[in-house]
Amino acid sequence: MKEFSFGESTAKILTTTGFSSLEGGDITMIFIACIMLYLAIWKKFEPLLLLPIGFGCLLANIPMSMMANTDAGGLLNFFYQGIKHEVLPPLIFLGVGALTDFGPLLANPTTLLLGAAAQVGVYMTLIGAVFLGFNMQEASAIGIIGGADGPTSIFIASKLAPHLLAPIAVAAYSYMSLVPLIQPPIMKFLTTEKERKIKMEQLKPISQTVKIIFPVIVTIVCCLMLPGVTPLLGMLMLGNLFRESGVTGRLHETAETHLINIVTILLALAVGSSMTADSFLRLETLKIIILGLLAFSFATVGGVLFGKLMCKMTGGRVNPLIGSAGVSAVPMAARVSQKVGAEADSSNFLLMHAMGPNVAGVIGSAVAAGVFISLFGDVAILEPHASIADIVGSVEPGAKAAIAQVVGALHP
Amino acid sequence: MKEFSFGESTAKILTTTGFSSLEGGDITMIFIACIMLYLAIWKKFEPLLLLPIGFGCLLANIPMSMMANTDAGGLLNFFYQGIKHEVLPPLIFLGVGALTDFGPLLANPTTLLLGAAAQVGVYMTLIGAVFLGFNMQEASAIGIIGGADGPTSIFIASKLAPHLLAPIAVAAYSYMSLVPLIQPPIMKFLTTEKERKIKMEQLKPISQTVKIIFPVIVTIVCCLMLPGVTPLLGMLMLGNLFRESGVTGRLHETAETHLINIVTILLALAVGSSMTADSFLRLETLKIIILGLLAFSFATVGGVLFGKLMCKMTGGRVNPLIGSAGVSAVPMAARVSQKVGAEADSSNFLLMHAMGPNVAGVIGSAVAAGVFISLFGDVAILEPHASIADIVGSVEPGAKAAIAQVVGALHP
Amino acid sequence: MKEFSFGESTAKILTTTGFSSLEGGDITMIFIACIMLYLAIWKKFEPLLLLPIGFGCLLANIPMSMMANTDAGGLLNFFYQGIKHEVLPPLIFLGVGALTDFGPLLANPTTLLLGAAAQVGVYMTLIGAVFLGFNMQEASAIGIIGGADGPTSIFIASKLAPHLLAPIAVAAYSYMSLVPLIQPPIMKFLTTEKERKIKMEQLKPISQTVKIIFPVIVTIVCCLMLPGVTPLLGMLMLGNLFRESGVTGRLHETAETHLINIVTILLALAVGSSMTADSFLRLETLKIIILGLLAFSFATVGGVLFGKLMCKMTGGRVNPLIGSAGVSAVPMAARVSQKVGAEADSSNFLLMHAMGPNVAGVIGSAVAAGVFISLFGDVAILEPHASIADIVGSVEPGAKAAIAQVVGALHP
Amino acid sequence: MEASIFAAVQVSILSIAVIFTVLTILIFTIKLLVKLIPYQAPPAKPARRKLPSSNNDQDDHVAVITATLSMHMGKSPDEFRIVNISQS
Amino acid sequence: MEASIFAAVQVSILSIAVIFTVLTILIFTIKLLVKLIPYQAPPAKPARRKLPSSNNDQDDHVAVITATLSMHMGKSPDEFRIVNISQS
Amino acid sequence: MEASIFAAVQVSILSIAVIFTVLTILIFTIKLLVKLIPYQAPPAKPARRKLPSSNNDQDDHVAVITATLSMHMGKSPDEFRIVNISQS
Ligand code: NA
Ligand code: NA
Ligand code: NA
Repeated sequence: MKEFSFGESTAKILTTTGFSSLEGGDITMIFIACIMLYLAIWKKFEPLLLLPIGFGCLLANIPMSMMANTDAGGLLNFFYQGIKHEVLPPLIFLGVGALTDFGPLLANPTTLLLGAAAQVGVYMTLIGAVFLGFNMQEASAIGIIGGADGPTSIFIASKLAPHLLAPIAVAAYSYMSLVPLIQPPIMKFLTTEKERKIKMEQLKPISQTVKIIFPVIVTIVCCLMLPGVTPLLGMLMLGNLFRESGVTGRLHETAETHLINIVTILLALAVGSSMTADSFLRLETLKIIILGLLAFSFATVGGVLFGKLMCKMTGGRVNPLIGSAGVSAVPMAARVSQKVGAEADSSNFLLMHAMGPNVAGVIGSAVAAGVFISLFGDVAILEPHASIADIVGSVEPGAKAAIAQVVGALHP
Repeated sequence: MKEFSFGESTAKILTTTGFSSLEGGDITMIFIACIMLYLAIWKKFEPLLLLPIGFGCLLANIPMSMMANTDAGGLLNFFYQGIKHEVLPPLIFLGVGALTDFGPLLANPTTLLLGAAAQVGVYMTLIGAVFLGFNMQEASAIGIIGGADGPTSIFIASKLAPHLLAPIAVAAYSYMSLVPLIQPPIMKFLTTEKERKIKMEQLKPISQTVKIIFPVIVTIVCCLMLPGVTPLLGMLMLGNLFRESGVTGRLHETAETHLINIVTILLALAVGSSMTADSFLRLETLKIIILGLLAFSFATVGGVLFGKLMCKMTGGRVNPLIGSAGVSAVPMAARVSQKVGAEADSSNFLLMHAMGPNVAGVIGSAVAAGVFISLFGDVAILEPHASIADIVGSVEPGAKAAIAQVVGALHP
Repeated sequence: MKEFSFGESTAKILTTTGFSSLEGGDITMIFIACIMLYLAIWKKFEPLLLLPIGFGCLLANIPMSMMANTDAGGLLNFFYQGIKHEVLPPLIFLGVGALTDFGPLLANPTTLLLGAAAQVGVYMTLIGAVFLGFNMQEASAIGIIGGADGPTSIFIASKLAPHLLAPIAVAAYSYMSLVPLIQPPIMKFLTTEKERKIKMEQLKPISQTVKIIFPVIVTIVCCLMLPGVTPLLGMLMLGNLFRESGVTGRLHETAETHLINIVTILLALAVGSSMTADSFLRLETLKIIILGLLAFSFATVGGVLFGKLMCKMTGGRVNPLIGSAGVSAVPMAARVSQKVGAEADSSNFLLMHAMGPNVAGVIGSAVAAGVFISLFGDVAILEPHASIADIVGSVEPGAKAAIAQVVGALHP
Repeated sequence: MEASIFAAVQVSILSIAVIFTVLTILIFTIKLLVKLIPYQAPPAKPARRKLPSSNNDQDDHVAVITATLSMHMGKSPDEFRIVNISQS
Repeated sequence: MEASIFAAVQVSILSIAVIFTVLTILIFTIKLLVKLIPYQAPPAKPARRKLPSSNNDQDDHVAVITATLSMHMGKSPDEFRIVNISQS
Repeated sequence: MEASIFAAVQVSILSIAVIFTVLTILIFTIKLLVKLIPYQAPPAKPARRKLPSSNNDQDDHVAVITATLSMHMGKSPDEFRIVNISQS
């Protein structure tokens, strides 16, 4: 400021307006952000996530605002660390667990298989993605969209293909909102009128003790077999234990309200901040959008077909319509099962029966994620948290080797 | 502890009491802290902020307590990182946006000009501060006190003049509480009895759609023109979108209650921790206190005079008293307009009319902050967050150069 | 993934299951975790802490889950930073302060001495621990279990003996739940029937002004004398000031509900994550468990005996049973006093009288902690928070010296 | 000194000009917006409140029904405290 | 390209096999659990609900108060909503 | 070993002495404080509670609703308390 001049200052203000470096890509992305806000607000597409994602995208694409996830030191870059270090998705799952009633699943545990069958969408998509030229890690992250689980998709994407985080998250949440549109035609196409009219017998009540032991069992069984998914599944089950134990009311209430809300705000803004023109306006994004639709459709197909199989094997005591709920997207997919069932026979109440595969789908996707982490995730590359990073460990390879060499030379 | 002795231990305890290194400055600061607590509790001066600021000041000035903002590794130093990295003020603004109804502003958008006019206080103070020997960055940070917006003041101070953070924050919040004392005499001096009696016509209702689009428009228009203010203004508008969209009730509730409360506790303690004897007991502080009073007064003058202009230009349909509300200090300044108006004519209800310029003042100050950032803020010097800092980037210049040299030598 | 093969992949999945590296220690720890969950849920042993601690322990001991506190980059390692940097315990104390009514203590300030006398348990245990071979820092951290204050124990353990954090925390919370079992026999053994029947006169009401000034006074007096305890005691008193001031309702509500709940979840998971087989399945743990029981018992003895002394000195106006409440464990210990008193004379209401020493015990333990920090805590070794760490300061000593040498050589 | 004050005055004038420019643009945008999307009296129940989750209508219905039931069952509300009533 | 698709198919088959294995183990564990700990009709008041704060009693209170208020304030119960009651 | 136990005993005695010193100082400070500022029966409505925010307008609404409720439920207004009303 030593040599202040009116002209120079005016110039500085003009050159530091966003307009000075506004490019086509930015304008397109701002437009896309507005579309997301429109879908969130007026079409009610998962508004709790799409609204802050869209707004984060808007902020990130204002030139020189330093709000993109890559702007070191920026506000949204700070929130983005919570995705990069895999802290926020598990905290969301803590809240999801606190909100979820696994009772219907426990009353009919076989429906877990429907949650497994719906994962077929994940693998059809994976194959499709490899076909379209993505490598295996990328294809896995894209496939998980078929799991219809936002936090799981974000967790896996940030682990296996962070450069695809934005389109994967957007596709996951968009299609989740489209479940009521995507699923019914597929369900009707694959089932007969008679099958859709099948009434299922009432669920048996479940002991509270079983409900309490369940999350512990799931944690031990699944996490022992697929340790990579522990942050997600462990937190989901802890949240559920808060809920069912009956002795941690305070923690349960916080986990399912203000904690999950705070984390949602940070997570969604961070996802939005990764939607920069550079990373989003690519052919890959288009492919992912198409593959995502494929993923949801095939997941539905997988669930319904397996439902038909179960129908056959139980002598017609399972309505195949509950299979589509196996995609998770709780509780929307279960409502779709209810609605399609009621269309065939207005006295057919499938909602509670569909809740079993519905929550099973959450576990199924987490397990699928765990398999991917076992196969492709190199746990050794977990980035240490800042406060414990020793310098030799946090530097780019070149500098790291150089410093190690110096240190070695001086301290033989 | 190998060589423990009774005498030595007693000596150690005695030498590690705060008394052993208590100096006059500490005592003075503890006294000042108690005055702040008194003002917060018994005089109700912005207690939500002054109470924790005062308590943070108390803790920071207990010798050897490691609670000053400069004590690396201390508790309040940890919270202080949230100010230094410019995370906490935007989160406060998220809550403020969630709490603010921009309806009255939308019903009478011209009142935005009153919010602009009140910024004249910022610039009178800036000139005064330069006159008293502050440099331009410091003067800007001091001037922003006239914006009557705590988070904006803290944001700008931590960016342009972090060594003046404590007195600026204290002045901003203290004078904000004094609005009902500072403004009325100025308002009465500048207006005629007849002007004060002017009744304004009822505000038109505003479509909810407009209320929803408004925050998006403000973000695009203002942040594109002044990108530096995006963290503040963007978060303010996101909070407002949570409020008005009607589809993000959970996030809205959290943003306006527990999230803003948690952030307020951390922010206020961190501000208090910066009030050490070294940084606060200086002539500069006295100057800032005086300039702050000037800032508030001139902001009021600016608002009222522009109100008179608008009164003239609209043929007497605008009561100039609503101009003073342009300083922001929501909703106190609007209540002052109401009160002074009712004194002149007890049937005169200016409150809702004054809410327009009142919330306009928040936007006005943010825009003023944006101009300062454009002029004096070097975005390139944003400190990267720890987890992404590469070592070569986070070291003091000397060591940095040295290491770079070593690395270069070894990896040519 | 270049050279993918079915056999290799199957092998990879098999070798990355937790089973592949499951050892006896892990199984034992998982079993211990389940016992903790059992105690928390069905025996209601401090469930708000033992449940998440037990679950954290469960997660940490699933091989390859990267959930132990030592797994750099893992989720629970991230939360563990909050203990290591001494941030979480003070935040818990903020909530505790917001929840605590110091009125009964103010009405009968002499009961502070009972809170002091109960600390005798700390020192008997310290001596016992040294006898069993622990060094002085370790013995101090173990002794603090007798203070019956979880956050204080965790704070001191993480400062003086971080390798003993897990058993100390577990012992502290377990015995706290056993207060109703541990204390009554000791109380009955040490008092006569006549003493137990003593009725105390009603507490005088206390001016709200005194209640407001009290936390400020405690902070100034205690923290000046023992600065090391400022993070704990200062936050406790700030929380209480939020409560009593009557002007910070929002902050008070947040501090005592969602903020303390969030911090509890993080803290307890982090403590659980430190319960790895390596650190927990040691002879030391057994010793600490035994010493912890000793600590609680001697604290009770100390409190009751001092109660008898006060009874004598006041000519029988103090019921010695309130002395045992001096161990803190609010409000359980006070309820035990009430119950044992009512057993002797069913018209004897000691609850409010016992609340005085009860909350005094919290202050007493904090002061005891402060003495330990003064004696053994080297404040200079506080680890700086990441964002301000210069590289030369955060490296292991060897590398540090080496780099310093290089830097020195190049920049003479 | 004088030079720096002159600079300060220049900064002030420039800044005020920018502020008025930005806010004037905003004013015209808002006016346009309000003109394009005029307020319409709510057809039935416009843009309802935004409280935490839950479907309000249901709650009300449930409330009414339960109230009738409880009244007929002779249940009386004991000591209670209304913490929060929100008007829609 | 073909090689990688073949690999993808292999990964898929392997993964689905793992998923079904894991979930089948889980199913049998649950079935065992439910068999070992059968549901028993609650003796008095069984494991009550766990909604955010609030308990069922509250809902009743809310209902009663809503009804009372609406009756005596001449308002439809739709016009306001009692969100939360805390017992003192 | 014996030496370290002796040290431990010394630490203990020293610490207990410090604790009693600190707390005794605190006791006298409190006693002085209570003497200087004695309790006075509340003149009208003493030190009210500290619940979330609330503003003046609300107080009026709260008052009106409290009155209505108490009138028609035949209860004293002291038996329940409306803390918060939020208008949309
Ligand atoms: Na799923
Ligand atoms: Na302002
Ligand atoms: Na204690």
